[in-house]
Amino acid sequence: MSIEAKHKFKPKIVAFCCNWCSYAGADLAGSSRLGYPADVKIIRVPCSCRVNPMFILRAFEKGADGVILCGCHPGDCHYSTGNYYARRRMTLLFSMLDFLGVENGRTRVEWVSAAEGVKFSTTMNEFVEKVASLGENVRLGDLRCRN
Amino acid sequence: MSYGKSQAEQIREISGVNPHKCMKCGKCSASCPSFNEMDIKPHQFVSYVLNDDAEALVNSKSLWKCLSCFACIERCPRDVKPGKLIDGARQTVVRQRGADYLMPEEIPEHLDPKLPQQLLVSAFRRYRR
Amino acid sequence: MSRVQRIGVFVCHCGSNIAATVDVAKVAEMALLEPGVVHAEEYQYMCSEAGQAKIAEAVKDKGLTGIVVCSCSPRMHETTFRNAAERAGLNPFMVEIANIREHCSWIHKDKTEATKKAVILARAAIAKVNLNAPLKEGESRVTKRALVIGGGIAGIQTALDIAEAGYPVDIVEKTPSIGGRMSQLDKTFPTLDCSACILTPKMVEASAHENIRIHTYSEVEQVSGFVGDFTVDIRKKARSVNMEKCTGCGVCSEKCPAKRNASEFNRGLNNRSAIYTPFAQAIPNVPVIDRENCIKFKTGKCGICAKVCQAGAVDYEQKDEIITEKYGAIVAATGFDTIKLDDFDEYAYSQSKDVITSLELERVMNAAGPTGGHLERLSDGKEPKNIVFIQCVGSRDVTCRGKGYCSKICCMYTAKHAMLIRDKYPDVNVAVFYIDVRTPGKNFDEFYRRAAEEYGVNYVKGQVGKVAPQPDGSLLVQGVDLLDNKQIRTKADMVVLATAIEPEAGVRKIATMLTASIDNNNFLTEAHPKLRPVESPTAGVFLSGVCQGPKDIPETVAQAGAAAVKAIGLLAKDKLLTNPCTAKADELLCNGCSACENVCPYGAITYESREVNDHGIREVRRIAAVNNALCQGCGACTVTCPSGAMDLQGFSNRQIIAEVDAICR
Amino acid sequence: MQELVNRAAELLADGSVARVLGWKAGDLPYNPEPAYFKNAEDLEQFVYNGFCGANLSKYMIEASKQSGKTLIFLKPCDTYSFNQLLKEHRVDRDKAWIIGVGCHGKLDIEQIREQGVKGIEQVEEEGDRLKIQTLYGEKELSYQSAMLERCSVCKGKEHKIYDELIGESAETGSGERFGRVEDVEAMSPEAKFAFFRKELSKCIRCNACRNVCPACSCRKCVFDSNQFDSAQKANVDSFEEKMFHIIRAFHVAGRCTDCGECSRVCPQGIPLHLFNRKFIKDIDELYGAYQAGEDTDTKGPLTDFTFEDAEPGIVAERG
Repeated sequence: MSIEAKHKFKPKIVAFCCNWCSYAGADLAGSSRLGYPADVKIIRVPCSCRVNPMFILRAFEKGADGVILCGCHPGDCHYSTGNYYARRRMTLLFSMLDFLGVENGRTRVEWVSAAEGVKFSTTMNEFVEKVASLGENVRLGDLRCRN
Repeated sequence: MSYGKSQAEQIREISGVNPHKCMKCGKCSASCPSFNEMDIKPHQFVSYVLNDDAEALVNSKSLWKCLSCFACIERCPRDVKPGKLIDGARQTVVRQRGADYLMPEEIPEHLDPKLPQQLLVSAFRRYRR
Repeated sequence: MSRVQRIGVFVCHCGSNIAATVDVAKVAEMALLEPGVVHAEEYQYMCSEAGQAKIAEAVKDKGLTGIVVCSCSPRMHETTFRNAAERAGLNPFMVEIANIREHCSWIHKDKTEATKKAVILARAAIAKVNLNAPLKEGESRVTKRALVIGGGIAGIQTALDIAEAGYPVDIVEKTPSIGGRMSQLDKTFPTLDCSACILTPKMVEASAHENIRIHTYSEVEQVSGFVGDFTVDIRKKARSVNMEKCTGCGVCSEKCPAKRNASEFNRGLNNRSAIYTPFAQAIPNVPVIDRENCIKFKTGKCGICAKVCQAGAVDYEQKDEIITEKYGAIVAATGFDTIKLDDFDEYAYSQSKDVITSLELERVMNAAGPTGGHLERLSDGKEPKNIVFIQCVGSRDVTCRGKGYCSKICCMYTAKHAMLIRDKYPDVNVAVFYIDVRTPGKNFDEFYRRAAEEYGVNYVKGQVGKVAPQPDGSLLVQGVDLLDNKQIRTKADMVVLATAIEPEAGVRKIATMLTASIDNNNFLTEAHPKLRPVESPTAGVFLSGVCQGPKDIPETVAQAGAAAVKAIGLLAKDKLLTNPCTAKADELLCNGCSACENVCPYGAITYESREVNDHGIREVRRIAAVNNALCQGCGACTVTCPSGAMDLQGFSNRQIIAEVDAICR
Repeated sequence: MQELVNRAAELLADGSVARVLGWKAGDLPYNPEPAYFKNAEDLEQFVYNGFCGANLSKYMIEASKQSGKTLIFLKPCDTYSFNQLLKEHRVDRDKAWIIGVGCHGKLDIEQIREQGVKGIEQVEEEGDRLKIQTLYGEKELSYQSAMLERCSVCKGKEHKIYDELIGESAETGSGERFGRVEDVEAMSPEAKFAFFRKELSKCIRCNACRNVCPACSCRKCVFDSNQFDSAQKANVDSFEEKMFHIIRAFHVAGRCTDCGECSRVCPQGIPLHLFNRKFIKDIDELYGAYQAGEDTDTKGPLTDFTFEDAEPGIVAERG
């Protein structure tokens, strides 16, 4: 292992996945052996609409470098409408983070169905690469000088 | 006067019509009273604009055969309204000629008793602002 | 966190599926360092009987209160481990799974990395279990009776299937007879069998079935309750004829002097009397008095029907009656109507009697119809020589005049009409103007091609722009042949419009009563467009027939059966176990602002005034209440609640935050 | 002002209302404060002047629990807040007698100070001029130069809900509502971050913004409960410290009427309204113009959706 590889930045990534589509999509990625970096850790939620912006901010504050939310495709939500609410909430939250100067590559929403193992894996690979290129998340952890 | 936009794009912009919405039902051509006078038929307007072939359209006889009776606009089930496209095409031509909008005091000399009444009404509607 | 958990962690090798990439011993070792963990072990196959026995043993020996299994996806074995925990005397919801197979060992190659990740996933699950609380599946009882709203072929079929399975069913039909639209049809595609011949036996079967009660001339007035336990008020409109006494002899209708009332059944093409049975095979075969047009009701004088009725069944004093019934399941089968053509003046529908809708043509061609089945112009009774059919009248029309969707059945019935006319009247020329001919269905395209190829129906690709009635009584049709790029002006004697269909007018009111969702076109929405197509998102409400979307008869019957099966599946249960992972409002935190109510897709949240004791302050507050039988646990409400009063059991705010913290630690 | 006092006294006297919610003179000439008045005697303390920026609608939550009606004075912009509270079932319309008062824009003491005026003893409003007696003599300023920022982007002087109206208003809104938001949006991420870090670092967590905000009316704030492990526990947890303002802005998103009270009361002068306006701007642009408190029945943008809503990726796309 080269020195460079040893010191390569390993981002902490939290992925919220809805139980019905995206978590199953992640399972399919697993059973199809479609790899993605181990930096991604998945939290299972019933629906993308269960994800409170506070969870995302909490993750950043506790040291996450990127947070991704995956849910059923619009129109396919197990609960009919959950992801539509999530879509609005996340759009506004991400826009606010962008407004505060937090790099917008650290947040992402992707709709992944239970059949899209490939999409899950590519999405995670892309996202990890993006977040790794942005480096450690210092801004949300340091919005105030004081602690 | 093109501002880097193709003529077809200008037509789309002026008319506010999205030609992609056309489902090629032909209701416009079925409704058109000037169909037989036209070389390019109303339902074909859409594909000319879609294919960026505005030149053929503006040089067609049809451009000036349309009576602006609005039958196609009224009856189009997809909100495509070829009549608007033709009107947009006419305006690009008029603009290109540099002959800007007609001033109200210039209208009387253009009035020809043989002009169809509908055309006049439509012209006034269009140019009143 | 008042209670200290005693957590056991069980790490599965899954043969070599996990163990080859993850150092399972290390995961168990690291887990022991986590707060609350009192036991950790690894085993070859946790899901095996021996593995489950290990869990039971540890629960007993170590007094475990919570369990974390590090294994495959919870979608695979969560139920297995929950059941194992329950058998060992633990609450099944004290189990959490750390997915270290699909989400770890199977996708990572580096053992160090994979092990590190597995440890973190285990930590997250442990952190969550530390905050788990025992949950109990709720129970609600099931009333073993179904309600079917609508007595067309969809409703009849659903009712028959449910009744055959042994459950009582009530059909509520708003018109005087069951039968619906299908009873108005002449022949059915693609086999051309007579509609009445196949429908009437089903109507009779339904009316004779011991498990089926039919309420005709009745409407659903109010619905309350929830899955398994609906309470429904049904208004039985005054028929003015005693159902028990009437023998159905028909003398009353015959003698009734008020004969000039447009027949609903014949689409207004001919008249009926004020006391009438809609059609000969009506079920029940008991007339009703149309009070608006009855001379007795209008002027107080007449009473002829009562005089001629030998059975003494006519009862002018009868009043609307409201009955209240309990049901476990409700099936909406409210059907459709054709759209109004007021805005399509170019087809001259309002100007000429010879421009008719396809449904009107069904009546004209029917032997029991206004012309006795003889194809003739309604203006002068002459046999038409040239008939033009126009497709997509109001369908696929995104303007305010029409409907954006395809009505689906028109291509086929138009082919049917064209074929039948050409068959019976070979001299008649038939042209069909179409945009697309859509014939997906078994033997459908073959049928359409037969119309064109064997019966010589002239299919013209294009639309009709204008139909103009001529002084000579003919109709000038101006259309376009797009393939020829020619405008066509042709004379016709009759024009038939394939009018768009839309859900029956009252459906929005019914949807509101059922809290079933409905789309912009007034079609009832299915719970999932692919996987739950006959269920409404509202539990216990099922969809049958065109109320859910345009359908032909075979599709309707198939869906009716499917809806019946879903209803039977529900009725077969004595009790419903309700998902315990439901939302719960903290009454002391709730603002009563209704935000949660607004986003709940199930109408599970209502507000009530409740007295609370907020640290000594007693006051009545407006507080959210979640109906556990309706809540499906999506959590939309929890995020919309600004104060955090609304939380989701099993996925609480603190549980998820604990997972986040454990992962980011 | 006398007209308001007279009318209030009249309504108290005939028992139509049990109390009056208005402003009374503070200890300094420029800090009148919200107050209840129970009788004519109390009303001697009543003031209504350029410094009465305080939005009284939030007080109606508590007043709704009292017996009898409360007379509440609302400026045009305050009525939006009242409507929003009504929509959220927080206030009881039947318990309020609303007198819509005229408004010529409200004053900002900080703006006056910034113009070098110190030792203020008395402030007199004379048309579009302000005459200020100070320890160092008399000063004169234009009224407009001393106005609150929010008044320059006023939503209009129409009262959205009232029982009666007293007093004239003059339009003051000529400014660009989203001007400052756009300025920040145009900055580089680094500059944005530096800007907000500087501003937010001033925060002393006094909670004045939260306490004054009519939308922040939760019985118990999430920052005071343990629902999210977010309660202030002797500052051991920095979560809320850092995220307080973001979360607060998110909680009021779609409900904030842009009344500007947060910025008015902030003792540290943090432009808190920028967060709220950013959300309002996004909502307007993405989901169609929406003004919270405009009425009491339109669905709020975050409890509504359309099938065609923009994807969250739009944030990155628009740069």
